[in-house]
Amino acid sequence: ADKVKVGFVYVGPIGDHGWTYRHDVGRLAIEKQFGDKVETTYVESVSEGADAERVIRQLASTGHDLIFTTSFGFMNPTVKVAKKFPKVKFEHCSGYKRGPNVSTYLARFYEGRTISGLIAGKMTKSNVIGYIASFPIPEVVRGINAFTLALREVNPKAEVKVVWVNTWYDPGKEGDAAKALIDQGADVILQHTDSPAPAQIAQKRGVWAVGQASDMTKFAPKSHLTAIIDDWNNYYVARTKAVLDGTWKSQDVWQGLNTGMIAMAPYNPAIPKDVVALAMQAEADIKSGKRHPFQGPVRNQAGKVVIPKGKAADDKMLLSMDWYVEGVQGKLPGK
Amino acid sequence: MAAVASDDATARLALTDICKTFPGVVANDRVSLTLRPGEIHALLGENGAGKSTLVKIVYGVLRADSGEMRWNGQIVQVGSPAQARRLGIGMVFQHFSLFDSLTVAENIALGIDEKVPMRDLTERIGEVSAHYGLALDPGRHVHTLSVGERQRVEIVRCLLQNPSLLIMDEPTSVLTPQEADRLFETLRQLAAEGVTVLYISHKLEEIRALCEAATVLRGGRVVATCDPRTETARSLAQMMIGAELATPERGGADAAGNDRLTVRNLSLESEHPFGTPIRNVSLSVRAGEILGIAGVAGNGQPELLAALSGETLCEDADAILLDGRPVGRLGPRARRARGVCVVPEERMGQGTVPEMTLSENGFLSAYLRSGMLRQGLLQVRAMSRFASDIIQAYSVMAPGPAAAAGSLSGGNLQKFIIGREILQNPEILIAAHPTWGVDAGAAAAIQQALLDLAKAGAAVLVVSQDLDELFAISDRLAVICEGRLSASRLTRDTTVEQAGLLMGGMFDEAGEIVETHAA
Amino acid sequence: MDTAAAVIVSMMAAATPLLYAALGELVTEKSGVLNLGVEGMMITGAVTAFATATITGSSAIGIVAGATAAMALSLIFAVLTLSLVANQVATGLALTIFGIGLSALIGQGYVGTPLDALPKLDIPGVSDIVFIGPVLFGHDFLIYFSFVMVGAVAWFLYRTRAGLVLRAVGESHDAAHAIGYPVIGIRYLAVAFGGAMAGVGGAYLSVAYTPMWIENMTAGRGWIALALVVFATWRPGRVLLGAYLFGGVTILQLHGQGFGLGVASQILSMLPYLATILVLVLISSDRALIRLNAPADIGRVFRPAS
Amino acid sequence: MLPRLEPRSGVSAAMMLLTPAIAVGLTLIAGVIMFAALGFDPGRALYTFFVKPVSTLYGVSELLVKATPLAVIGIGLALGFRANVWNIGAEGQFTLGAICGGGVALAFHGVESWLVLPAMAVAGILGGLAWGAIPAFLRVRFNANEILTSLMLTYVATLLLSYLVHGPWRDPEGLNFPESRMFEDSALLPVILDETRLSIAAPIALLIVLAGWVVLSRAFLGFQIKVVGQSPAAASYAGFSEKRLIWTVLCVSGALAGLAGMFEVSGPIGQLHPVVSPGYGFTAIIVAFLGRLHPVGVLFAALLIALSYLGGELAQIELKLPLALTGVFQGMLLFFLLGTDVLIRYRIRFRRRGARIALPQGG
Ligand SMILES: Nc1ncnc2c1ncn2[C@@H]1O[C@H](COP(=O)(O)OP(=O)(O)OP(=O)(O)O)[C@@H](O)[C@H]1O
Ligand SMILES: Nc1ncnc2c1ncn2[C@@H]1O[C@H](COP(=O)(O)OP(=O)(O)OP(=O)(O)O)[C@@H](O)[C@H]1O
Ligand SMILES: [Mg+2]
Ligand SMILES: [Mg+2]
Repeated sequence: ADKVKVGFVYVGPIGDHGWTYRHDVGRLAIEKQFGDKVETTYVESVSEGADAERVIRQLASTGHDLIFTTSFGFMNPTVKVAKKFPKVKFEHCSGYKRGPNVSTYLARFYEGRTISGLIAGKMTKSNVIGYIASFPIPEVVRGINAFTLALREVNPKAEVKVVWVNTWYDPGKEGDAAKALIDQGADVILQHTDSPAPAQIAQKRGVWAVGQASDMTKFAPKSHLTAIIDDWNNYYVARTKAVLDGTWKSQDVWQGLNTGMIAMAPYNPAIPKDVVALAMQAEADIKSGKRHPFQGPVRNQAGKVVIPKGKAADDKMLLSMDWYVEGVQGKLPGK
Repeated sequence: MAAVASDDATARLALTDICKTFPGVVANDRVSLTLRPGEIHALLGENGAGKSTLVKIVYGVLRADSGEMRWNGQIVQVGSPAQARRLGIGMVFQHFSLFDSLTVAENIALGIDEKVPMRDLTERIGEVSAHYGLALDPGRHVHTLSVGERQRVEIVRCLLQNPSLLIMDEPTSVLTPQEADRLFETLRQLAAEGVTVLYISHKLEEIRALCEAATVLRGGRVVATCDPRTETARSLAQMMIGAELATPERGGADAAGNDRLTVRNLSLESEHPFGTPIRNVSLSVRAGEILGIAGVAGNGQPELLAALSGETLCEDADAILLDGRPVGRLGPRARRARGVCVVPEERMGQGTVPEMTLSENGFLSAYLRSGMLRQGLLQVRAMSRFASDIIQAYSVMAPGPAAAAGSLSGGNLQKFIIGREILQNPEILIAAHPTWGVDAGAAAAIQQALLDLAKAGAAVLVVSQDLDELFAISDRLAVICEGRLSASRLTRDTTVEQAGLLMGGMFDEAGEIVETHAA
Repeated sequence: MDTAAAVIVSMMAAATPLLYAALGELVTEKSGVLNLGVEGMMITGAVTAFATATITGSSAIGIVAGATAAMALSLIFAVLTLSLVANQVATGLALTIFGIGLSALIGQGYVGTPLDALPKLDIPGVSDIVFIGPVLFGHDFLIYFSFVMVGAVAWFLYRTRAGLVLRAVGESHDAAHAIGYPVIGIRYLAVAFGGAMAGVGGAYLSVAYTPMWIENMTAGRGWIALALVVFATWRPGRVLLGAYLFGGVTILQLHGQGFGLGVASQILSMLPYLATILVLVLISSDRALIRLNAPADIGRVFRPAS
Repeated sequence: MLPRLEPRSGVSAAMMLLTPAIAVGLTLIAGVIMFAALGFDPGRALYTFFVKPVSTLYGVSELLVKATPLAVIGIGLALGFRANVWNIGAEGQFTLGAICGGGVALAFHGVESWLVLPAMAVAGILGGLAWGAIPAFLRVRFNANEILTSLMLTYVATLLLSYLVHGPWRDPEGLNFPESRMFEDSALLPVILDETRLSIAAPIALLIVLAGWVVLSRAFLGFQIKVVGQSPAAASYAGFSEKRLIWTVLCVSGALAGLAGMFEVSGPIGQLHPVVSPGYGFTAIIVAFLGRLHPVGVLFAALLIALSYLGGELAQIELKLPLALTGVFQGMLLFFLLGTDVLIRYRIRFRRRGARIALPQGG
């Protein structure tokens, strides 16, 4: 048979060392796995405006069988093009609109935030954690909240300071935000942005950092506690295989530690053994479903119980989360 | 036309068969010229005859296409102005080569090649200024200087290099008679010290008074050499244009009618940060007369002209009256609609847009003339007809209405502007420096046009630095100095000396001459 | 470190790349040339510096290489605009497109590679003095060198003959040509200097500020640098002021968020831009100052008759 | 034998038309060398860049979709640049147009009326106009340089849009994701070619080009703009108010950019997003200059630049050519286009210097 052609639409350059870079690693995994049975294509730095639809359509009309569109802003264009090309399979990352030939998929990054929260709670001395956030969207807010809940579980006195940088990656600005947070007393820096700059700054200033998207250890070997790694390889390989086998079906996938769609980078040897044990246990519990990152009771900033005791947040609530839990300082922008 | 060989031996500079072509123009056509040490030599010619081109070749700004240049008997090729300066050639440019935002000292430092520390330079500027009577303040920024002062900067810059040849391209168009006299003193002093002066000017009387030899160019060729002291201004002019020169004819001067344009106690800050404010100026111009306003450049003429044309609005509408009605708050367009036409100071860039065609430039100030503008759209055919009319009526040498204004020579452009304004049948014409830098033939034509206009009943106000011109055409004369205007006097009752005093600011609150020099 | 000192220290680092690029552009503009390609030159400088530093293991060589590469790019601009009299605005923009593409091409193999940061000047004891210690000491040499460059550019422009000639060329190329200065040659040098400085600014980002290579890592700083030259009314001292003001407000708004200022972060992020406009408005009313400092012939084509 | 530039006596009309062809020719040659050196099939690469994108009707329609905002903005900028008004903030004015036009669409959500679109257009125009009027005001009143103010306002506009779609204007059914509702049909531009995204924006853009042409070549306003740009003193002498013209061109170019922004969100995008422009406002500056500030030139430049973007995308898809190479290639194309323009006013002469002049001695 003909080769299966797999196309990717990226929002950034593959050289961003973050979001897009990780997706491209996934693409290469497909090539590695299936060799000449597949051909992969990517278009990088596609603007989320009018260009997206054209690029997706170009891919669809040039014989691609499976197209991954890897940014939220590609959701509507993907759905639109999918209607015109019913034989082509589409996979949209991070959105919520599906169709007979449109799947959605996303990783439960917040599970990794829970692990980071436990470690940070144990490692902080100042009880101030700095959190560099990109844009006030549910995914980022969810991460902040999951982190804060775990943090205060082990260290009720700890608080989280959030700085929004309004960019996914601008190393200079991310670094500046890290400096500002450290200057305000933070001794662990979290980031929901892509570049290793915050980790570098943390190391320079002698505080801890948790990386994002890739293992950033080599950028800050001393400070890098761990990182939440995006790992799309298995998913991309599986979906390609489904197309090869003719078993592809539209689905909604939101996977976390259990399938390895996210993974924790190696823990820094400087983390005490008991803390590592705590983290590993939490990892195992989340995988097994014993632990839910949003297990009630969860209070919001006003102290009101939002998730009652004995219940956990459902996916709908998680997907649209736009409030802070207790322990996060400051107001959520736009609220 | 080879130079005489025996001359060459003693000559400081000998040019043989210099040729220079610009696309479409032969600017210099086998020009030969010999200059002796200590000689003041005039270079004459109409606008565009090739004078500036020739001296730029000598100074190394331009390269000749062919020809030979000998300096003190040696064949040389001057590749750059720096090389020319090293040989001992200095030049004062027709269009000043000064930098407005730099100081006098910095400007001078730029024009000399040795590296002199600023402090020493300031000292040397002082010495040279004192020696030749050219007062200068080294610390001032050039844009704060009057045109006359700027020229001093250029001259001092040359003199600091101890040149043995000094080239001056139209230096006196901006000086008072007294200042011009002082410059001539300086030049004679230099000549006596052995310096050769090559002097370009359209002012033939000056040349007769100053120069001992003259070379006349026409169309890029040498057409005559003579001793100007034995010629008349008229004969010199005829050599330049190669034809009879018409003298302006005055009409009945006493036929003046009612006040058309009146200015009452006008005071105005300059819009330009370093301009001259206008102080309490009053004047009136009557129908059928020409009022001349003399004055050295930089004494508020641009500000006064801007106020009269409406480019600057007055605080008070009553400060300017047209036929008794206040117009001080009206802009140029509204004043044009009331019959005011203006010939501006700068012909290139103000009076015309160099890149635009003559049609468009005709339209520039005459857009209110019926037929050229309809419903916000330009009427191309009417514009072209208007430009053709100007070209014909004022014998403008131009290929046609589609020629770019920038391609015209200065004199022809000036004739075009004058024609454009006069063909609008102005009731009041305000003309600034109508013949500045214009050759004798064109100047005569322009002056005649102004006289004819007044004769036909228009009120004409001429602002000029050329006293000869004002004496030739104006009925009454007033002088502007440091933003103040003297009372007007009948021209025929005024002497050049009196005018000179007024130009030096020797008048009181009432605008009358103060004869005694204050202690 | 107390907060004030901390803000100042962060501000210095944030301002330094802007300062280098803007100082270079200032010299270019003073000679009468407007090069809008600063972003493209900066990013090329950044990637070249990073790659070279990685290969050679020397940040210093990297910085020199970054400056050289950006200078080479600026020479393309110079050939087009000075020798071939192309439009400067358009050519500068084209240079930015070209530079961004070129940098991505060069940088392909360097994404995700760490690099040691530039060493800092650390004087034990002295660096610990309250406020003064951190503000005056403990920076990398490029920060100190940026001050040297501000002084050097001011000294060059206002105290040396060559600087005088450069200003003269920018003020009136016709007059400068008439007196005999090689206008185009001088402008080539000024453009090259501007390129080299933009390269150093880019190199600062990739080897000192955040030692890494990531595509588009200059993130619009070249544009800010261009704006700062106008803001500074073409005076070196004011470029310093402008870069520090811009860097300062950027850092302050981040601090403001950290302190829990209840304003949307997008609104806070607007502050550096609004502050720059505000200050520009305040200083622009003095027309005489601008007239004295703005190069009158900026952006105009010069082609000598010869 | 040194090549020298020698000024022509006027502009060469032949070269006006010929230089773009020469530039494209040179780009092709350089492209062949570059692609071959990097191991790509040059013939296929060039075909993919310049021909493939427009080999189908759909491709042509997409070319027009992409060129429309560039042309509309470019016309406005060309007017401004002619008057020496350096509006480099069209990107911000475009964004404001999108915000205001989109805001109207959201406000009339659920209202089915033919009035919605005109109201959006008016709002978009006013939004862009307002964003252009700020630099105009600051320049006229405070003498503040519009290069800086318009550029800074671009960042402010982008952040404002981000604020709105992340906050107050979020789609209430959108799970708090950063985007507005999809616009209703009544708020979408009618498509004029089935199965494509080609909307009435394209013919309107063509009308704007024509209007720009009439304004610049025939209208009194255009005349005033040219005079003020070429000789401010002449403009003042003629009685054309520079201040009024600054206001006019900044408002017009802002309004056109705003209209383009409104076209973009009510056309191909169909909602408000944090990102509405892939840098149209900046690209349009190049378009304006490549078009030699002439409306017809702007039209062709917009098409050429749009083609180079489409070609870049296809080259990634079909040839696996990295995007970086597209940038380099585009840069080269622009360099050649700008560089060959010299031939309009100059001719190249090969001539030995000083052939007939005596050799230097001493001095
Ligand atoms: N750079 C140039 N390019 C093209 N033509 C030129 C150039 N410079 C001078 N010309 C032309 O050469 C001729 C001689 O000009 P030049 O300036 O030498 O005249 P001039 O005698 O000094 O005139 P004026 O009395 O007006 O100063 C004119 O026709 C002029 O238009
Ligand atoms: N015209 C000049 N002549 C000599 N030196 C100068 C001149 N202008 C500036 N300098 C020197 O260069 C230094 C920096 O120059 P710059 O023009 O940036 O000054 P500044 O500090 O911005 O001053 P200002 O407040 O006047 O704008 C000044 O401190 C001064 O020593
Ligand atoms: Mg001359
Ligand atoms: Mg003359």
